[in-house]
Amino acid sequence: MAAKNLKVDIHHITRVEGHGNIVVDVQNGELKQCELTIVETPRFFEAMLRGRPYLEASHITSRICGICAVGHATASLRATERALDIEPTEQTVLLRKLNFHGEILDSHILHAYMLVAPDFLGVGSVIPLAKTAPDVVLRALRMKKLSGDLCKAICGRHTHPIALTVGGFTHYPSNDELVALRERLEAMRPDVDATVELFQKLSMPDFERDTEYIALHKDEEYCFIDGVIASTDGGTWPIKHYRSVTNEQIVEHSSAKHTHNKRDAYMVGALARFNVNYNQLNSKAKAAAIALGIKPKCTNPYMNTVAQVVEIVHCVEDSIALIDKLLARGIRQEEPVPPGRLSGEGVGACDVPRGTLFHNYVIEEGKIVGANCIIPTGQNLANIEADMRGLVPTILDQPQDKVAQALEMLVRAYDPCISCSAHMLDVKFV
Amino acid sequence: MSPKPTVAFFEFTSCEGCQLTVVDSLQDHPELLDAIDIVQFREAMSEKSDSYQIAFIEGSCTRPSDEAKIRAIREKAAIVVALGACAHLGGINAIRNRSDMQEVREYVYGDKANWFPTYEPRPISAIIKVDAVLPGCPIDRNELVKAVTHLLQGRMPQIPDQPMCIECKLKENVCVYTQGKVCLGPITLAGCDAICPTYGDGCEGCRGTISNPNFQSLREVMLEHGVSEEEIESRLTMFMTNQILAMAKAQ
Amino acid sequence: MSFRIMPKAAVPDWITWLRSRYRVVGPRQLKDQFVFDEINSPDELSLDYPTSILPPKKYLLPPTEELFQFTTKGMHTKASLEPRPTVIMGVHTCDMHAIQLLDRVHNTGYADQHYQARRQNTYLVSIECLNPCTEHSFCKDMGTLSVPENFDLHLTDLGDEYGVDIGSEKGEELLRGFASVWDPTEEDYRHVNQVMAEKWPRFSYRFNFDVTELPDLLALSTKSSYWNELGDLCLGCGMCTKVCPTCYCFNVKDEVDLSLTEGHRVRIWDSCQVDEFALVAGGHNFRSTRALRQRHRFFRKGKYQLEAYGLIGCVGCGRCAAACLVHITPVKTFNELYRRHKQGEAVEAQS
Amino acid sequence: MTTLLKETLDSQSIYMPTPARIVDTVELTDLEKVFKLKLPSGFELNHRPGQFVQISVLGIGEAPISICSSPSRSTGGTFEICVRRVGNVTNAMHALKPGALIGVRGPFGRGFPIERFRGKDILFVPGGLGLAPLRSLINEVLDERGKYGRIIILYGSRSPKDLLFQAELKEWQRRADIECHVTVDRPDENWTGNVGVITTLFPKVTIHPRNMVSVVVGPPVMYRYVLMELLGKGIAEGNIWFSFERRMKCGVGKCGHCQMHHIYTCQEGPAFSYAEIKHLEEAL
Ligand SMILES: Cc1cc2nc3c(=O)[nH]c(=O)nc-3n(C[C@H](O)[C@H](O)[C@H](O)COP(=O)(O)OP(=O)(O)OC[C@H]3O[C@@H](n4cnc5c(N)ncnc54)[C@H](O)[C@@H]3O)c2cc1C
Ligand code: SF4
Ligand code: SF4
Ligand code: SF4
Repeated sequence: MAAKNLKVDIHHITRVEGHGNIVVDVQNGELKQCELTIVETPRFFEAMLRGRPYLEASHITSRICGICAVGHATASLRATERALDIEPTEQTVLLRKLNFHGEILDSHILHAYMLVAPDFLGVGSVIPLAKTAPDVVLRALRMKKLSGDLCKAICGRHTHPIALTVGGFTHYPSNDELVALRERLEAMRPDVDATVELFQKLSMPDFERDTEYIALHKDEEYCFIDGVIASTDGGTWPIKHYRSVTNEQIVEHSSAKHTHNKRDAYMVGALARFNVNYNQLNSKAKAAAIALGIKPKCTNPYMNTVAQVVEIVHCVEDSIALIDKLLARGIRQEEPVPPGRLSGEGVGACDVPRGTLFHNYVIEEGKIVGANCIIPTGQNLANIEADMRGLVPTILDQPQDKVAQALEMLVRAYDPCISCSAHMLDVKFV
Repeated sequence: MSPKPTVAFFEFTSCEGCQLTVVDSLQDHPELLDAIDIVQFREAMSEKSDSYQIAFIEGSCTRPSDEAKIRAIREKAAIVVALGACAHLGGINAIRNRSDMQEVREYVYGDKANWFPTYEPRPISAIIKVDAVLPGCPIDRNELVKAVTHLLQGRMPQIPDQPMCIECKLKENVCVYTQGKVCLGPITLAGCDAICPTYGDGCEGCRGTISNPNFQSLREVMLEHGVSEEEIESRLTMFMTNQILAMAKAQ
Repeated sequence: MSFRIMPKAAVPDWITWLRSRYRVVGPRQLKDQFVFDEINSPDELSLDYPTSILPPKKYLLPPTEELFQFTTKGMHTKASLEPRPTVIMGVHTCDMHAIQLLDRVHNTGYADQHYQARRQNTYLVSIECLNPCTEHSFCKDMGTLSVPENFDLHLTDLGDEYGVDIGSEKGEELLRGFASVWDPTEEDYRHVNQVMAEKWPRFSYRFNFDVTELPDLLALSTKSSYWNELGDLCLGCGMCTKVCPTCYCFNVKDEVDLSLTEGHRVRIWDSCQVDEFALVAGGHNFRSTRALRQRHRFFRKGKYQLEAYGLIGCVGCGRCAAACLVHITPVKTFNELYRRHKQGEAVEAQS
Repeated sequence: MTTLLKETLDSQSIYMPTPARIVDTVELTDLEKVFKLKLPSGFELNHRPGQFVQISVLGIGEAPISICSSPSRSTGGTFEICVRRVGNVTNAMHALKPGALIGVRGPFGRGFPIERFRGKDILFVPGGLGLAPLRSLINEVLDERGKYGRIIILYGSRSPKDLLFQAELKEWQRRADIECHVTVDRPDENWTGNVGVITTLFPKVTIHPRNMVSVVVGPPVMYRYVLMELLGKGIAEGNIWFSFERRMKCGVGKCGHCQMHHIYTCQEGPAFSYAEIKHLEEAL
């Protein structure tokens, strides 16, 4: 490798959620510095929850992130329900899963089409694409609208859900609405196929780096809510032992904490789920994976977007199956399940679009007294930096702007959600 | 037609959900892209120009260093619109203003309490003059499209000074008070089509109040429905913390 | 006009039959309340309902109504005046009185063609109230407990069948060709008389004075301190005016597409209880306090409409009383004004 | 010739405006502009002084505006309005150039009962923009000057640059058969006239109350003070006339906004005598 000096300083990465900077400093071919800096202001959510009635927690924490608001709300509800000994009904579980699929679809479509695809199509955003490839943009908007409408029917709206509440729902979709959604999901299949075709054509940068992949897991289904924590390095942990997996650490250059489990870093998100839970994907999704040339265990982080496309296929099909189940049972106007106790501690976990999310609450007499939230992007930060350290030496021969672009694309592939990762709390429990 | 107005989006402390709602509104109104020229929108695009006529600012100001950035936007833009509750009211971020700032910092950072130069979250209007507001957490898509239409017509977006109950009744929702829930509808600015009561939950006041809210009478209503003083305070300080604190101070 | 009998068992068929010709709307259940809504299948119709959240007025004066469409360039305009022929089923007698008032309002002075068009295309099938619908209604005081003569058909529940009064040519039209109606027998007439006789005592008077005294009582109460008390209590939420069958004030708005070329002008229900109702450019508000706005509302209901249109502006449906979270009700308000008035007289007499 | 009102009534919807063309605009001040409008051929406005029209800018909205030209001078389907730029519709109007179309409905309201003024002395008291509706009446009276007694005009304005219709004002001040006095609240360096609120002009004129009609139009704050002055001079309550501004959405007595107690200002007004409204608390 030629001795070379290189400095990359990307201020506010674009097409990601929240503010982050990339700093790379190579002197005489030696990597001196390689960091992803989180410059988002801390949001103090855990502190804000203190003293609030437990019913408000999911409404407040959904405001951590506008993109995975349903995910935060669901993890929050699960934490509260476990703390207060509430067992949601089967209908609630089904509706929450369907709602969750809506969010996974919405977020993945946004990321794959509007944030990642422009890189491969040589444009700076989806806006010029509207002129050059209107069919692609309109397809993305169409698919996103259906995902949004799916959320809307169940919880009122995707960004900051309304009807999700502790123990159940405050509103139910009608049978007619579900039937209409099912029809639209079926009609969306050609768009899903076209999405697979599009990403078949985009060739992802060639970069492999093996790491530990962590996701929630259930034997019986491709898991997004509850389950156990599972690793490709082997081992499973109950959700309530999440701390022994995440091992949060404060690092100096970032307002978000880093995590590590068996190695120095691990990855969460669509690729991790794909690697951990491949067997649970439905057949259409598996077929799409073959078509897209991705198989477990895939160690190219750029393939995270491709794994998202596989999940799009899975979620569309599973949504149809879930609606069929709900229709067969018929929607019942259930009152939310009341708490079994008013004090306790609970952990809720979900695999949101960007990876595994944990909410942990301590509740006393119906009021939150302690809270901790561990966000996927926070868990990915150490792994992103490890990838950057691995990537930079392999592309040092390229001009600076190419290096910068490759790094930015790498970070973007993780679909980072920086505003939520800036949560910073020395967890205190009473 | 006159050339398209140039529009830029900025965010400070927020969840970026309002900007996502802007992206979402393209689903029903792709023609938005024909009507305006978006020149800066970090969340969704890499292209960037610093020459713009209309600036939409999302998020609240939570640290002294944001102030200069906000002022710079004001200097460049002819029209500044506050986008969403964080920018309009301080939003959910302002919940922490109920506690002493130093205490919050210590709770969060322990002995490193003074590491981060954050201060009490405040609306954008606390820093600069704001020409118009799109309230809500998140903003309402239809209201956004209407606001853009008004800007194209050369007038300021205006939110009618009407309470939520009006919209709620027009939707023939069953009033959530009759279902044992709390609602700030009678004092909250309408415009979201009473979406929370429509989905079975009481209004949380994310859009701020009408010009003459009758807080006193609403408190009585809540007490009558068995809501404790504590829960009342809690509900009133979900989005309106800054207003409630200002009222308490004035007394 | 004539009187017929329809067995209840035939009603579903009748509804289906009507639906093939008209849009049929009527009371249907929503959670534990009722709303007027389109009836898509006969089982959705609940003729035996207490009251509805919004009155059936919404089909004659929709909450948002397009007045005309326009193009901004060239100023081409087209009035929107093609309502769908609609049968409103199950209108209570108070709401029928309200419609009578709305008819007068919109036909007096400048006639409102939009209202007229809808009204002409509307078939009113009213129903006799045999029991007080809610704890809030006071129709007996307001004289709205029996149906005015504006119905097309009027139903009376006779147990297993409905007595059907045909009030108009349009009413005939709703039955023409429908086989399951027949002429009443002597027995049926006796039955009707009996039902009507039994109904009356079930309703009580709730005013402490006679309604004919109401306009004078109000005139004497212009300066009453009670308005200020109401003003302190009132939330200014406007619900009372949204649910009222005799409120018809509106705002007008233009809506255009994003290319600013085409649009329409709509009118939207407005409320005299909101701050900006009487605000003019320059910031002057001609009814600036909640107290004055409450007074205006009650004067309209109890006095102004009577003087302008010969019909009293409140029909005693009780919807506003049920909606108001701070329990401001016409019965309480009018009785309290009466009490204070009497008290004032007594004090005067003493001194 | 069809009158515009008849066209309005006969059209499918009373809420639908008729397109009129802006044939000329004159900027009077920074805020006020006069628009000369022409109705489609074959139409006449046929208004009375004191009446108003509803002016539409399609896509923005509608606003009630008084007709400021007198019937005697509004022929061939043309008439004038004077518009102050204060908000959405009025701003949009100011942006329109001659040749543009604008929507008109009306004329509405009952106007001033000019035949009852015949043979009497008339005291006009316009304040600010109030001169717009009064100009219609003043010019109508001046065009039949012989039918009236003394004509007195007391005009008050914020500052000299806010004075409306300055050419006509000069003409009125010049004419021997008109007593015209002007005052401003805030003079500039060139102002040599009276300074002070409008009531400071009253001492300048003698009034014979028995044969006097007074017409007062201006901002709401002005009415009470002028009224005291006029009553103090002994003018009969039925001979003191006002024009009222209220929020108006329809102009035809339906929308409810302009109600003062039971009275629809758009129908029974906007011109009222003091005798008619003195018992109405919401009027003054
Ligand atoms: C009988 C009458 C005659 C008038 N004559 C004139 C005149 O000759 N010249 C002139 O410049 N102005 C006149 N006005 C006032 C003029 O109508 C208002 O300034 C105008 O309606 C403001 O509309 P906008 O959309 O520009 O203002 P905005 O401030 O944008 O108005 C906001 C809202 O308030 C409503 N609104 C505010 N003020 C009034 C008002 N006074 N009446 C009705 N609606 C109102 C508007 O319709 C609008 O919906 C008159 C008003 C009345 C009632
Ligand atoms: S639910 Fe809330 S907004 Fe709706 S009527 Fe009741 S108080 Fe008003
Ligand atoms: S005022 Fe109240 S009781 Fe009377 S008609 Fe209206 S809603 Fe019914
Ligand atoms: S419903 Fe009650 S609180 Fe609301 S405006 Fe009417 S009187 Fe006031």
